[in-house]
Amino acid sequence: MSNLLEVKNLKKHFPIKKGAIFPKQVGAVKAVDGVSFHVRKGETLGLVGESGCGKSTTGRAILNLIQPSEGEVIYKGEDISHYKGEKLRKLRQDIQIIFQDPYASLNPRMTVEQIIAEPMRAFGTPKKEREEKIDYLLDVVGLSSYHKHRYPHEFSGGQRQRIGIARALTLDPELIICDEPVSALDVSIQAQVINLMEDLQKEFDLTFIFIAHDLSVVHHISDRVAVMYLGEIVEVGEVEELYANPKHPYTQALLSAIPEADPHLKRDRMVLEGDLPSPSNPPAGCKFHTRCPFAEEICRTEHPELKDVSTGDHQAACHLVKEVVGSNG
Amino acid sequence: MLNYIIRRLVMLIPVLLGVSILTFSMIHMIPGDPARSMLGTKANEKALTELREELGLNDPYLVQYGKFLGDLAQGDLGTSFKTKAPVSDELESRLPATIELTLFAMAIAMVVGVLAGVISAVKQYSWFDNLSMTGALFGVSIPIFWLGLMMIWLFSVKLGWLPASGRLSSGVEIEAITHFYLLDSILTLNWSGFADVFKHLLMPGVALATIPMAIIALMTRSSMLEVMNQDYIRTADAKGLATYLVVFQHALKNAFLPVLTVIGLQFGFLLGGAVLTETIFSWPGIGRFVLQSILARDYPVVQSTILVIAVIFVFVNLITDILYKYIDPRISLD
Amino acid sequence: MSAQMDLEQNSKVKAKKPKKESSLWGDALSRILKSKTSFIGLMIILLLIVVAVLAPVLAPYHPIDDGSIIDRYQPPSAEHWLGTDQLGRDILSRIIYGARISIKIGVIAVGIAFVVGTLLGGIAGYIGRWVDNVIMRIIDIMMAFPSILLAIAMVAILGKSLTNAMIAVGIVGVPQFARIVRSTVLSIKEKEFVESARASGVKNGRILMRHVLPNCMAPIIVQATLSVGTAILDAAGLSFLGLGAQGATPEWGVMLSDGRAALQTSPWVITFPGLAIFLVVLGFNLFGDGLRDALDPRLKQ
Amino acid sequence: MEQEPILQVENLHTHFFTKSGVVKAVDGVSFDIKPGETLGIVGESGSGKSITAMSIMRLIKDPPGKIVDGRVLFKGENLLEKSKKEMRSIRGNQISMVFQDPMTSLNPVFTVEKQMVETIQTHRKVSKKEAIDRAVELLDLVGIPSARSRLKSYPHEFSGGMRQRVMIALALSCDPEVLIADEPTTALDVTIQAQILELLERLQKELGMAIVMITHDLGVVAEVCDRVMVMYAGKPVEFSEVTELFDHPKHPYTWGLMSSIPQIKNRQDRLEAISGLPPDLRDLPQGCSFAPRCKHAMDKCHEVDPAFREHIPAHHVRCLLYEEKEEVTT
Amino acid sequence: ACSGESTSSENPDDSSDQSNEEDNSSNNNDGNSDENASEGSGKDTLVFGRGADSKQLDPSKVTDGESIYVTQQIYDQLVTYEQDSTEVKPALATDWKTSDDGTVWTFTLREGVKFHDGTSFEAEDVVYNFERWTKSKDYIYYGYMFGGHEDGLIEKVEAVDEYTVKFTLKEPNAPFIQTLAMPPFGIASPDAIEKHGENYFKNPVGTGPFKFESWTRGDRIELSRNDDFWGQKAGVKNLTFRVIPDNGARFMELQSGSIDLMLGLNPQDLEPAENADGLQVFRRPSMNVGYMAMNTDKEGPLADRKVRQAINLAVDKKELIKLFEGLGKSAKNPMPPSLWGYNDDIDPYGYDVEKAKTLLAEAGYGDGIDITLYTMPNPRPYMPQPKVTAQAIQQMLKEANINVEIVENDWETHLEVTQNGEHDMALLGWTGDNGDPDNFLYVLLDKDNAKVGSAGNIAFYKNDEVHDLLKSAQSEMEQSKRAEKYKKAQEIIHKDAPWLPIAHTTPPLVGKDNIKGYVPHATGSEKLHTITFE
Ligand SMILES: Nc1ncnc2c1ncn2[C@@H]1O[C@H](COP(=O)(O)OP(=O)(O)OP(=O)(O)O)[C@@H](O)[C@H]1O
Ligand SMILES: Nc1ncnc2c1ncn2[C@@H]1O[C@H](COP(=O)(O)OP(=O)(O)OP(=O)(O)O)[C@@H](O)[C@H]1O
Ligand SMILES: [Mg+2]
Ligand SMILES: [Mg+2]
Repeated sequence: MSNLLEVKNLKKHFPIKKGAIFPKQVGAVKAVDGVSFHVRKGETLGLVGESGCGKSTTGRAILNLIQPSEGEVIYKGEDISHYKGEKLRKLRQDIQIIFQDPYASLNPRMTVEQIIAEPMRAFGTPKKEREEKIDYLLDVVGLSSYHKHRYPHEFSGGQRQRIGIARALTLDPELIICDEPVSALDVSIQAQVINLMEDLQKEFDLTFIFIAHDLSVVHHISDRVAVMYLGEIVEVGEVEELYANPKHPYTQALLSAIPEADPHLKRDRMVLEGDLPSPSNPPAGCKFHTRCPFAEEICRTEHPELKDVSTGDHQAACHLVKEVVGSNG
Repeated sequence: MLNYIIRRLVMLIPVLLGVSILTFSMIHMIPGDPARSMLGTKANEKALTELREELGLNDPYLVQYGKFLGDLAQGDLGTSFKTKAPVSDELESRLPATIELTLFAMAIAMVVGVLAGVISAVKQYSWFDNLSMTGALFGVSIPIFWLGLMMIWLFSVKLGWLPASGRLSSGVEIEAITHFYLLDSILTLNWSGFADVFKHLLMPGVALATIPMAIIALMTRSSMLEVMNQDYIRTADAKGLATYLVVFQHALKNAFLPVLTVIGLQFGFLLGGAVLTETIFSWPGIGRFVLQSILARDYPVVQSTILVIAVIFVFVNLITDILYKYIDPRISLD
Repeated sequence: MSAQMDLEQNSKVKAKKPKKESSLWGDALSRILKSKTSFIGLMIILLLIVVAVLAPVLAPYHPIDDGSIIDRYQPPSAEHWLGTDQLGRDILSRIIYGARISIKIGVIAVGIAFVVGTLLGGIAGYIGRWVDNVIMRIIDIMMAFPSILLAIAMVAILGKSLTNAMIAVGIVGVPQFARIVRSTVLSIKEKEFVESARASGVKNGRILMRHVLPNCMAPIIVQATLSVGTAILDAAGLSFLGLGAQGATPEWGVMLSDGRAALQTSPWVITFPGLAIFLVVLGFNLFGDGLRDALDPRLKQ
Repeated sequence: MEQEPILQVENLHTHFFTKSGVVKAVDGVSFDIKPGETLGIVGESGSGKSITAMSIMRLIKDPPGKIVDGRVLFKGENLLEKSKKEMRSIRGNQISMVFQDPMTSLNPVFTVEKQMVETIQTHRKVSKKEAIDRAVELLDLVGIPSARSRLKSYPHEFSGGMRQRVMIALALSCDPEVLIADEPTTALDVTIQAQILELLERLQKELGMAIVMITHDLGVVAEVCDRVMVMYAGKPVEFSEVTELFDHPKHPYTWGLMSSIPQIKNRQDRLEAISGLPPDLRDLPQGCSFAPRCKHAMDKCHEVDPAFREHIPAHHVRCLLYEEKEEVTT
Repeated sequence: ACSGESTSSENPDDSSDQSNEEDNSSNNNDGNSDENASEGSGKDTLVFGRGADSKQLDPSKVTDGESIYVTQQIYDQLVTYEQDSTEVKPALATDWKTSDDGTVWTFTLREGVKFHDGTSFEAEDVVYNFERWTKSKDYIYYGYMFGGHEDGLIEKVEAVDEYTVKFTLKEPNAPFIQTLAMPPFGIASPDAIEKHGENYFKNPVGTGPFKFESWTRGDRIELSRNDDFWGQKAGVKNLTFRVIPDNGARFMELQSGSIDLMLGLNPQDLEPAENADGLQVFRRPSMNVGYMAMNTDKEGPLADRKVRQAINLAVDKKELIKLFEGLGKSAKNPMPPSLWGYNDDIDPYGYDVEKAKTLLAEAGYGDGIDITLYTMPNPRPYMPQPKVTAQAIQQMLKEANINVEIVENDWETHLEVTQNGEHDMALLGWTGDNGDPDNFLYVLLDKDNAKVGSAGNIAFYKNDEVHDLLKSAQSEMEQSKRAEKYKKAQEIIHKDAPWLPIAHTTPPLVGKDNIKGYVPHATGSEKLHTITFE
C-alpha cells in the first residue's frame, strides 16, 4: 500500500503573549511537538490520547487550518504545509474534516441544503449538479430529501453529525480527518454513526484519520492506531498488534484503564498517578516520565525516539523497550 | 497586585491623553469666539483682539495644547475665561457636589437594584418579580428630566415634603472639610445639618438613580437566574446549606461579576447624566457647569473638567477591575 | 439570501414556504408574539408608526400654525383633548406630529451608530492584530468621555439642530455597537462552522458575509432595538437642554423644555409629552427585551 | 444481602410542566439499595437518571419540576414528606451527591477550604479549626497530596481529576450513608476515570456506604456495580444483579445497548446499532416507549405499556416478551 | 392652581434661633416638625434667590448683573443713585464741584469711613482704585465707560488732601457723574487687594453695608452685616445669595419658604405670585428695551422702509405683550419712559394688517416675503420668553404674508451672528447702564455703532441726521437742551422704523410679605441694607 499522507516532524507551538500594549512572547504551548506518521490509502488511522494532548491540533495542522510551526505534511508526494491562497483552497477538495461538536459545526443560519451546497458552490459546481448531489448525499447519510430545507437546530445530534458527514463528502475527498465525530453522541446513536462511516469508507474508498479518546471506538474502526501523549506520538502500530501487545507504558496504562463491559473480568488496573502535565511547560526527557511507574534515570534526561518494537508495523518511543530491527515499512 | 495597578495606571496615560486631545480639538472646533462670549453685548473690535491675544487664542493650536499639558503637569488646571478664576477653584465645591450626588445615586441604585434583582430571581414569576421587573422596564424608559420635574411637582409643590433645589437650606451651616456635605455633617456631628443634606439629596439622587437602578436590577436578575442554574449551586443545595447562604453567598457572589461591570460603566454615565439632573434640581455641581462652559467656549474649564471626569471614570473602572479580581479568583491580573 | 431568490424564481416551490420560515427569525417572531410584554412593545411601536404616518389625518390641528396666544394654556377639554401650550397650540396634535420626529431620531441616530459601530467592530474583530488595537483604543477613549458631554460638545460643534442632535446621539452610540459586534465576531470567528467553511474552500469574503456576519446579527439587532429607546431619550434630553430640535418643532423634548416654565400652573403641558416619550421608549425596550429572549441561543433548543 | 435496604424508591414520578407540554422525566422508577452496596443506573442521555437522583435529594426546581407521585424511603422514612429544613439536614449529611462535571460543580469564587468547612459546619457542631482538620483528613483520604496547603486554593487551580476528588471529599465530609454519584467520571479522561473509580471502590470498602452510581458506560457498571437498573425514557426497563444482567440481559433495549458498544475483546465487524432516536418525553408513543425502535416489537407492544415485573427472581424487566412466555433468550 | 401657601408671616412671636431656619416649608409638612419654631420678625437672614452665580466678586472686572448685584452690597461708589430714581446723590463723596469748562471734577470725601478689613478710607484709596483700573484690559467697564485704558477720558486722578480727590478729564463729558455712580466703580480696600493678590476676586473688601463671608461656587454666597457702615446699618444680620437656575424651581423655593426674595419669575407664575398669601411682588422700574431689529443694511425687503413699517403694523403688540404676563409695557421708542428725554408724543404704529399688506404691495412685495428671525434661547431681563416671542411674531406676520423662519442660537452665538449682520431680523434688548439717554440711542442706533462684527446697532441703521443730533447731545452739558435733541432723534427713528420696539419690562421680584423697606432700582442693582423683616 502506498502512503497517501506522510507527516514529518510536525510541530505547532502557540505563543503565549503578555502585555496589552506591547505584547511579547513569554512562552509557547507546545500543542504538537514533533509528530511523524503516515497514512495509507484506504485505511483508517486512529489517533488517541488524553484531552489536550494535541490530537485536534494535529488534525487542523494537516489541513492547514492552522499554520504548522514546523515540519512537513506530504500529501501525494507534495509538501502541502506551506500552501497558501488559491493553492490551499484547491487542496480542500481532497482533504476534508468532520468536527466533534455537531451543534457548533453547522451554520445555524443556513438550511441543510445550503450547508451541503456550500463547498460545491465554492468550487463552482453547476446548480443542477449540486441539487442532484445533495439529494444523493442526503440519501447516503440516511436523511430524506425533505430535510434539506430545514435548519440545523431542528435536528438531533446524530442527524447533525450526518449532515456534517454529507458536507464533507460533497467534494469527493480522498482523506477525511474525523475529529472525535462520535464522542458527543449517545451510545446508541454513536453506533449508528460509526456504522455509517464504515459503510461510506467502503463505498467511496475513503481514507480516514480518526481522532478519538474512546479506545474501544478506535479499536473498532481503525486499521492502525497512533497514541499521543503531550504533543508527541508515543506508540503507533497495527490495531490488533498494538492492543494485544502494547509496548509503551502509557499505552499499557491507557488500555488497562478502559472499563470492560464484562463483570466477570476482574483484573489489575494499572492506574497512573497524577495528571497530564502542561504542554506549555512539558517535562524534560521522556515527557511521560512524571507519571510512568517504570521511569528510570535516562527517562528524565533523554528524549526517546520512535523505534520499531516488534516485527509487525509497530513503533514506540520508550527507552525501556527493546528495539526490534528488521521489520518492514 | 501593586504591579498590576501600576501597569494599569501607565496604560491610562494614552487613554487620558486621547481624551484630552479629543476634548481639545472638539472644543476648538466649536464655532464662535470665546473672547466675544466674554465681552458680550459690549464687545468692540479692539477689545476683542486684545482679549484674544491675552488669552493666547492667537497661538497655534499645538502651542495652546502644549501649554495646557505643561500647566497640567504642574497641577495647574488653567484659568476660566469666563470668570477669570482658576479652574481648580471653580471645581473645589462643584466636583464634590457632583461626586456626592453620583455616589448617593449609585448607592441607592446598587442597594435597591441588587436586592430587587436577587429577590426577583429567587422568586421568579412571583408578583414581586413581575412588579419589580415592570418597574425596571419603566425605569429604563422614563426620561429622567421628566421624572425629575414630576417629582418636584409632587413632592415639592404639591406635598411640600422635599426641597426642590440645591444642596443645603439657607442658614444651615456645614463646616466644609471634604465638601461632601453628608460626610462633613457626620464628621462635625451636625445632625440637623445631616438631615437637611439628606433631604436635599433624596430627590435628585432618586431621579439620577432610576436608570442604573433599573439596569442593575435587570442585570442582577438575569445573572442570578443564570447562576442559579449552575452546577455549583446545585452542589451547594446538595450540601444542605441554608437557602440564604446559597442565594446571598454562593449565587450572588458569582452573579455579581457582570453586575459589577455594569456598575462601573453606569458610574460613568451617572457622572455625565448629572448634567440633566443638576439642571433640573439646581444642583451646584460639575455637570451644569461643564454644559455652560461648553456653550460659552470656556476652553480651560471644559478641557480640565472633562479630563477630571475622565480620570474619575477610568479610575472607577480600574477599581471595578480590581474588585472583579477580588471577587473572581480565576481572573489573573497579569 | 440565495435560497430566497431561488424561491422567487420558482413559484411552484412556494408550497414549501412554511417549512422554510421555521427559521430562527420565524421562531423568534412567534416567540415574541407569544410573550405578553414583547407583544405590547410591538404594538406600541406599530402604533407609533401608524400615528406618524397618519399624522395629518389624525391630528385635529396643525402642530405649528394653528393656535393663537389667546388660547394659551388651556387645560384639557373636548376641544383640545390634551390642552394647549404656551402659544395656544394643540398639544395632542403636536404629540402626534412628534411621533414622526421620534421615528426619525430612532432611524437616523441608531442607523449611524449601527453602521459605524458594526463596521468598526467588524473590522476590529475580523482583522484583529494592530487594527483591532487601534480601533479599540479609540473606542476606549470615546467610552472614557462622558457620553452626554460628548453629545453636547458635538452639537456645539455642528450647531444646534435636531439633525445634529441625532448625529451626536448616533456617534455616542458607536462604541457600544462596536464592542458588541467585535466580541460577537471574535466568538463566531472561532466557531467550528466557520472553520468548516474554510476547510471546504469557501473564500474569505464569503465566509465573512455568509457565515460570520449573519450569525452576529441577533445581538446587534437586539442592541439596535434597545438603542432606539435610548436614542429617543438622549435626543429628548438634548432638546430639553435646548441643544436639539429648535423653535416651533413639535419635538417632545422641546415641548417638555418649553412647557417647563408652566410646571406649576399648567402641568399638562409637560405631562403629556413626557408620557409620550416614556411610552415609546418603553415600547422599544419591551420589544428589544423580548427579541433578546427570543433570539437567545440558549433557548433555541 | 439479608440487610434491610437503606434507601427505597417506590414508583417515583417527576414531571416538568413546561410551556410546550409535560415532560415526564421520571415516570415510575422503583429500586432499592442496601448498605455497602453499589447500585448502577444506566441509560441514554435524557432517560431520567439525573432527575431520579435529584428527586431523591429533593433538588428539583419547582417550578417547572414537580415530584408528582411515589415515595423515597430513607431508613424507612419518606423523604418526600420531610420539611425543607429536615431535608437540608439530610442532604450532604446522610445522603450526599457527586456530580458529573467537576469543572463546574465547585463554586469558582470560594476556596476549597471555605466550601468544605461550610459543609462540615452546616451539619456538625464543630469549631472552624476542627472543621479544617477534618477537611485536611478528607483531602488526604481522597489522595490529594499536601492537603493542608492546598486548602487555600481555588477550584480553578486544580486539575479536573483533582477537582473530582475534592467533590468526593466534600460529599464524604459528613460520613454519608448513601452517596449518589451522577456520572462522576464522564467528563474525565480514561486514565483519570480509572483513578476515580479506584478511589470510589476503596472508599466504599473503608467507609461502607451505599453508592448509587449513575453512568451511561456499561463498562463502568460492569466494573463497580453490584446491581444495575437500566432506564429508558424515564422508566426502568431492567433491574438485576450485574452478572445476571450481563450474562442474561432480558430487555431488547439492554441487548441493543450492549451490542452498540464496540468491544475490544471480540471485535465485531459491524455494530448492532439501535435504530431511530429516543422518544420525546413530552409526547411518548402509546404502549411501550421502546417499541418504535425495538426489533422484536409485536403489535401489542404499540398498545400496551408493560409492567415492571420480577419475571425471574431478583430480575425485573419491563417487556411484553416475558409477559406470557418466559422462554425467550438471547 | 397654586399650593404654595407657605411661610408664616403672621407669627409675630420672637423666638429666633440661628440653627432653626432650615425649612420653612414645614407648615405644609404633616406636622412632623420640631424645627420650625422661629419665623417672623426674629428672622435675621435674608436669602435672595437668583438664576446664576457671580463670576467674580470684584465688580471692576465683571459685566454680569449677577456679580454686580452682590458686590453692590459690599462696595460703595463715590456717588450713588437715589433709591427711586437715577438722580445722583452723595455716597463716599459728600460733595463735588465741576470746573467751568467741565473737565475738572473735585470730590470731597466722607470722613470716618472704614473698609471691612479695618483700614480707613481716604483720598489715596480712590486714586489707587482708579489707577488700578487703568492698568489692565480686565477692568472691562472702566474701558467701556471711559474709553480705553491709557488714552481714556480720565486724564488723571489726584489726591489733593486726605479727603479731597481731583479728576481731570480730557474733554467735557455730560454723563460723567452718572457714570461714577455705576456699581463697577466701587472702591475697594487697597490693603486687601495687595494682600490677596490673584485671589482678591473671591475675598472682596469694600466699605458697603455687608461684609463678605463665604462663597460656594454655583451654590451660594454669604454676607454679613457691616456694623461699622457709615450709613444706615443693614436691617438683617446675614444676607445669602442662592443660585437656583430654573425660574420655576426658584419660585417653588420661595413658596416653600427656603428663600425670601427672588429675581426672575416665569411670566406664568406672576399671577400665582400675586394671589398667593404671604407673598408680595415688587416691580423694578424699567430701564431697558426689548426689540426686534431689522437689518437695514442687507439687500432685500428690509432695506425698504415701507416693509419695516409694514412689519411694525402687522404685529399686534397688545397680544404680544401678553407673553410678558403683565411684566412689561409695550414699547414705542428705543428708550424707556423712565428716562428723561423720552418722547411720549410719538404715535405708535398700531395693529393694521391691511395697511401692512398695502405697504408691502407698494414696496413690490405683494406676494409676500420670506425672512429669517434670529433669536436666543434663554430669557433675558427685557424679554422673558424670547423663543415664544419669536414664535408669536412668526404667527402674526404670517397673516401679512410674511413667512418667518426662526433661527435660534445660543446666547454667545446669537450676539456674534447678529453683530456680524447675518440676520434679517433679530430679537435683542438692552439694559441701561447709567440712566442717560445717550446710553440707549447712541449705543443702539447711531451709525458709529453699526460696524459689522462689533455692532451695538444690529439694525445697521445709518442716518446722518440722527448721528449729528446724538453727537452734539454728548458734548452739551445742559440737560434740557440735550433732551430736545433726543426727542427729535426718536421721531426720525420712529419713521425709519429700523426696529420693532417690543417692550420695556418691569422685571418682577417676588418676596415674602414680611419683607419691608425693599425698593428695587431701575439700574438693576440696589443695596439691600434697607430691608427688614416685619
Ligand atoms: N489556539 C490555541 N492557542 C493556544 N493554545 C491552544 C490553542 N489551541 C489549542 N491549544 C492548546 O493546545 C493543546 C492541545 O490542544 P488540542 O485541542 O489539540 O487537544 P486535543 O487532544 O484535541 O484535546 P481534546 O481531546 O480535549 O479535544 C491544549 O493544551 C490546548 O490548550
Ligand atoms: N428543567 C427541566 N425542564 C424540562 N425538562 C427537563 C428539565 N430538566 C430535565 N428535563 C428533561 O428531563 C429528562 C431527563 O433528564 P436527566 O437529566 O435526568 O437525563 P439523564 O439521564 O441524566 O441524561 P444525561 O446522561 O444527559 O445526564 C430529559 O429529557 C430532560 O430534557
Ligand atoms: Mg480535540
Ligand atoms: Mg444526567
